[in-house]
Amino acid sequence: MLWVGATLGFLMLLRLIPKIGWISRWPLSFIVGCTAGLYLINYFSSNMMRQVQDTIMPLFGAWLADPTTGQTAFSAFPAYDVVGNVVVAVGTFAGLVYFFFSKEHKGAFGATARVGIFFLMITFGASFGYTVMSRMSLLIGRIDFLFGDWLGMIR
Amino acid sequence: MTKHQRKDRHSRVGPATLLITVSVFFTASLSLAQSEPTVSDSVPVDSQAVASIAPVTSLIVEDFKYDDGEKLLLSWIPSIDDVPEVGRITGYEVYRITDGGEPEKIGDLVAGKNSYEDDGLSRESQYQYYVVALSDGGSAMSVMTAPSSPEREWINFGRTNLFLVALIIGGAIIFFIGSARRGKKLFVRKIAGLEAVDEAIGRATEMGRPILFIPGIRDMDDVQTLAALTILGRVAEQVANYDVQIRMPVSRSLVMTAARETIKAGFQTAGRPDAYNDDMVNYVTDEQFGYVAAVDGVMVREKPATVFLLGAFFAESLILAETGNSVGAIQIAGTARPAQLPFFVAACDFTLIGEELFAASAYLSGEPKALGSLKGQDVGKGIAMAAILIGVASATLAELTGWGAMTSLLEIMKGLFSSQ
Amino acid sequence: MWNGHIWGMKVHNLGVILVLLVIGSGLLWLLARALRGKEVDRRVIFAFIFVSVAAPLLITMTFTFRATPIVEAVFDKIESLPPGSHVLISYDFDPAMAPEVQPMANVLTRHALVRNHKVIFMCLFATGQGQLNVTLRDVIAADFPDKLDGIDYVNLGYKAGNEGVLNVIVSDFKKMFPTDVNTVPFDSIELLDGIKSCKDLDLVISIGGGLPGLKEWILFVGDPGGVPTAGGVAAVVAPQLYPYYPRQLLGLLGGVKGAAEYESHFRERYPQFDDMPTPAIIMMGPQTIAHIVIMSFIVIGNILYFRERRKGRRV
Amino acid sequence: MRREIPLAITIFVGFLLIFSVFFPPVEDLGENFSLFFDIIAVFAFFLGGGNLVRIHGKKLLKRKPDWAFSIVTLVGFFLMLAAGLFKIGNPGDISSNVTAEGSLFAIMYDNIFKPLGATMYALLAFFVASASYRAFRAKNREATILLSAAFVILLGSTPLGALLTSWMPDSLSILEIPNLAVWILSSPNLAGQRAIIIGIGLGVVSMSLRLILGVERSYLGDEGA
Repeated sequence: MLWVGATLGFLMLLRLIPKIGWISRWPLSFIVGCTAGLYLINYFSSNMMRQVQDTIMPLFGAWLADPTTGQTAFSAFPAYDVVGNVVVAVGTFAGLVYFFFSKEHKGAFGATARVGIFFLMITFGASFGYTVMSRMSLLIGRIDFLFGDWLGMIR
Repeated sequence: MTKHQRKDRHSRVGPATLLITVSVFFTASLSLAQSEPTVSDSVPVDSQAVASIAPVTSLIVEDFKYDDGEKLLLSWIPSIDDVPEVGRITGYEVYRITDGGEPEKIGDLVAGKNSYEDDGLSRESQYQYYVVALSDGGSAMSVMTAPSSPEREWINFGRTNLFLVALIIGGAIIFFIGSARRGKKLFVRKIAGLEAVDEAIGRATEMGRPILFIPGIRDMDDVQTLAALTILGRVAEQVANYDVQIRMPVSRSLVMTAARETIKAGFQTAGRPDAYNDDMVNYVTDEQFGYVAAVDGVMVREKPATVFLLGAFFAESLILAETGNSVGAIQIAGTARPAQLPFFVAACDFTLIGEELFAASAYLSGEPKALGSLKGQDVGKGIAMAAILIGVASATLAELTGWGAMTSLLEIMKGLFSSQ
Repeated sequence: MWNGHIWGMKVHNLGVILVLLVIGSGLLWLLARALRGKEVDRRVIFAFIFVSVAAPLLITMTFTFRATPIVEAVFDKIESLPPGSHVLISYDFDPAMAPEVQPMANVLTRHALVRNHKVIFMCLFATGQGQLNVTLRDVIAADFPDKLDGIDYVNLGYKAGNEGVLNVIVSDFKKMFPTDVNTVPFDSIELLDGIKSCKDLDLVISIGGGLPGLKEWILFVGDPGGVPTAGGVAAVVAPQLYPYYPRQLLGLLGGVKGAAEYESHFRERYPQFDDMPTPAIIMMGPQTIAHIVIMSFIVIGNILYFRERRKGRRV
Repeated sequence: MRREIPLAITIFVGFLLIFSVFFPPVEDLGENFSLFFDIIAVFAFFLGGGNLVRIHGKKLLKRKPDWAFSIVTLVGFFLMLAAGLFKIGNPGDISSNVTAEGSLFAIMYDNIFKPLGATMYALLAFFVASASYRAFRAKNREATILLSAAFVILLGSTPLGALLTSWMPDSLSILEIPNLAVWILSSPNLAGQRAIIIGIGLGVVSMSLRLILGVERSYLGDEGA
């Protein structure tokens, strides 16, 4: 099977001969077709299907089995979990409303989209916080190397 | 009690489990019965082990579902001596006999395991298995399974849901592309970052400075790079119209080739194929930070009026965006990598968030066909939103009230979006 | 020498106060300028952040940390697996990322070995091999001299191919790793007896922060193979992994903080390692200062912004 | 023909790969693609590397501004290439690993390439600092929310955060900053991430279909030559 790749690779080099350079579009279109086809299902199942499935959950409580008696009884989630669940469900929904293209962001729809943006901003804020942490660690590591391993000033 | 310890309260599960267990026993004994004449008489049992531990029981072999005929699935009921904490069983060994040959050890498992997946088999061969339970004092061997071979399945029914949902959404996209082609008017809301593209290119014209287009640092096998190139196609048209310079240092050779074709096509659409030259795009290096250094150099020396940062970006996003900002460029950024978005949001003038990056080229082209695909995408979002709404409601109601109807609705919703 | 407590941290010398003074007065100067509506040059900011990171490195500050549930989940998993379980640790990072994640790799290896698990090492980054050697030297050679290569742990080394490697080893290890890093054939390594694919492992841990990384392990190995997957990542990618926790991702160490929590927790449970190196805990000192400085920058920047805006309105 | 054949190729392999997911006998096609891709990328490098040499060579010969830097680029390029290709200084014969210890390649890689990369990477901390001073401003409600979330996370990941709210009674422990930080990560952040991820999933489907169906075809170049 490797010869297929080698042939396509060779066609790529035909670009160097201006007259038949257009043949190099074949491997290019092969790559584009493959990437598009491969990612379509991949992204669809792991991004869309999986995430939607994970968002489906009871908000307030569940029937639980008592470990000692084996009896099941309804137990409400602690308020903390309830708030968390509601926030996840509402936030995901509102976020999707923000990405909606075929409706103007006006009225109730616009208000929901605004809520969606707020959630996106919290997400970005969290990312930012963690990134700062990462980048500072990096610099600490580098300076530690300069002063410690290299100049021998620390420890 | 935490969420994870929750159990299903529905009493019908009890008998159901029982039923399944019984039927497993039944099929197991049936398959053993079938193989009785050839196997069960000759079950070799380690003599000294008889006294010490019991072997595993109900060993069954099944074809692994929905593969190309390379796998068999073994399952058994662990030895009755396999009790956690007491720990008389130290582990299991799985043996395989291929086409009646010599037994070969294929698996070495810790105590408590009750299944094994044997991969890399051939459809032409017959395989038999037995499992040896190990203890410090000795070992006990199970019965041997009847010869079986893996089967090839042509269709993966485990992914029926995935296929159906993908078909609906893909179908919707294709439908709307088709209906747009037939001339139906489609509305798409304004996307701020994209409204600014024309203005940004115009600004470069006024200032007489170049436009810099960075398509991320990944290769053509990343969809984000493809998205960046589709946007480049539209940008190139405008660039040709306005007659500005475009500079595009790239970090992959294939991207260089594809970008040249894209810009060339854009120039031709604008009716100025003669203005195009290959030097607009140049390859720098595959190495992430080497590339960043080069792009920063271009920014500082040539002071572009407009910078596009579209595609897959990693740590370098902030270095590029901050440098671009320091030379006073208008910056339009977009990526589907959430970690880099906050920096683009902060340091750039306009940011395309995730999905907007993929929608951008359709939006910019204004072509009805392309806009139709955005409509189809919205159908997908509608399905996701409806599923979340119905799913969460049914899950909550099912738990609160215990209605059978709600429970089944929940099962349907969960099942529909399970994608293996 | 003065030995007191500030902010719940043990202060070993006066240097801390000195450092805090220098940084504090610098921040006050910036604040004063901001209140007068004057910006400072980028280079001043650069110099300032350098000093605030470098100065605390010269002194020692130690803190204790309580493990958050997501970190504890990893700890509990390693703790609860029966001895002899197969734990794979993949080094998916390069030297540049090492300050953040090397401490995690080291403490996780130490924990797995002290529990007598069989540890399989590999890398998806070419330069991960060098980082793996650091663990072999600093953890195994130093603290577990009686653990044997091939019996208690094995080093499979690096394989090129990114996600492709994962795609293969989820069903067949030997196809990708015919030998270990010392060219010992796969079949003759005692530890790998009965290990055919990732599905036969009891726990998979990926340490990294780039691509491929933990997310790829979840998507290509953990999910399709049904293997418990955990990991340690650079803080920058941690927020993106929360959607996978706890269903697809067992637990997660995020950044230096996660590593420091794990080190603290491990030391509590295994007092015999009380004097083990705890690079993450030590790093949290300068890290804390750096965070405070960054937050102050944001506040000062905003003061400047609001001043300018008000001025703009008046005109 | 110059656009039809490539379009046909795209449509064919695109749909083939989509459907391969559902048919076990051809399931491995995706793996083969990665292999083909790597091979094609290697061939393409001749174009990329050639372009690099051509551009810098031209710059050097015509003495364009900053031509001296081109010397550094070209020397670096050819030296590294030669070191790897001819295994200069390798302890073993020509079949030994490129990165074998003691080889010129390994020496240059470890002592020039790696530190330079790490230095660029560590520069990030400075850019983070200047960005927080300059760019993160509470311009509107959205930006304010972003900043507040970032603040809680930053505080929560230091012992200072725990100290600031340690006076709170146990009943309000949820509002302690470290716990609040964890809550932000596991609830609103999760919601935002999910919305983004689901959107990306759909965006990729739509864009891939546009590419496969040929609605988007600019990468195929112009109609003529």
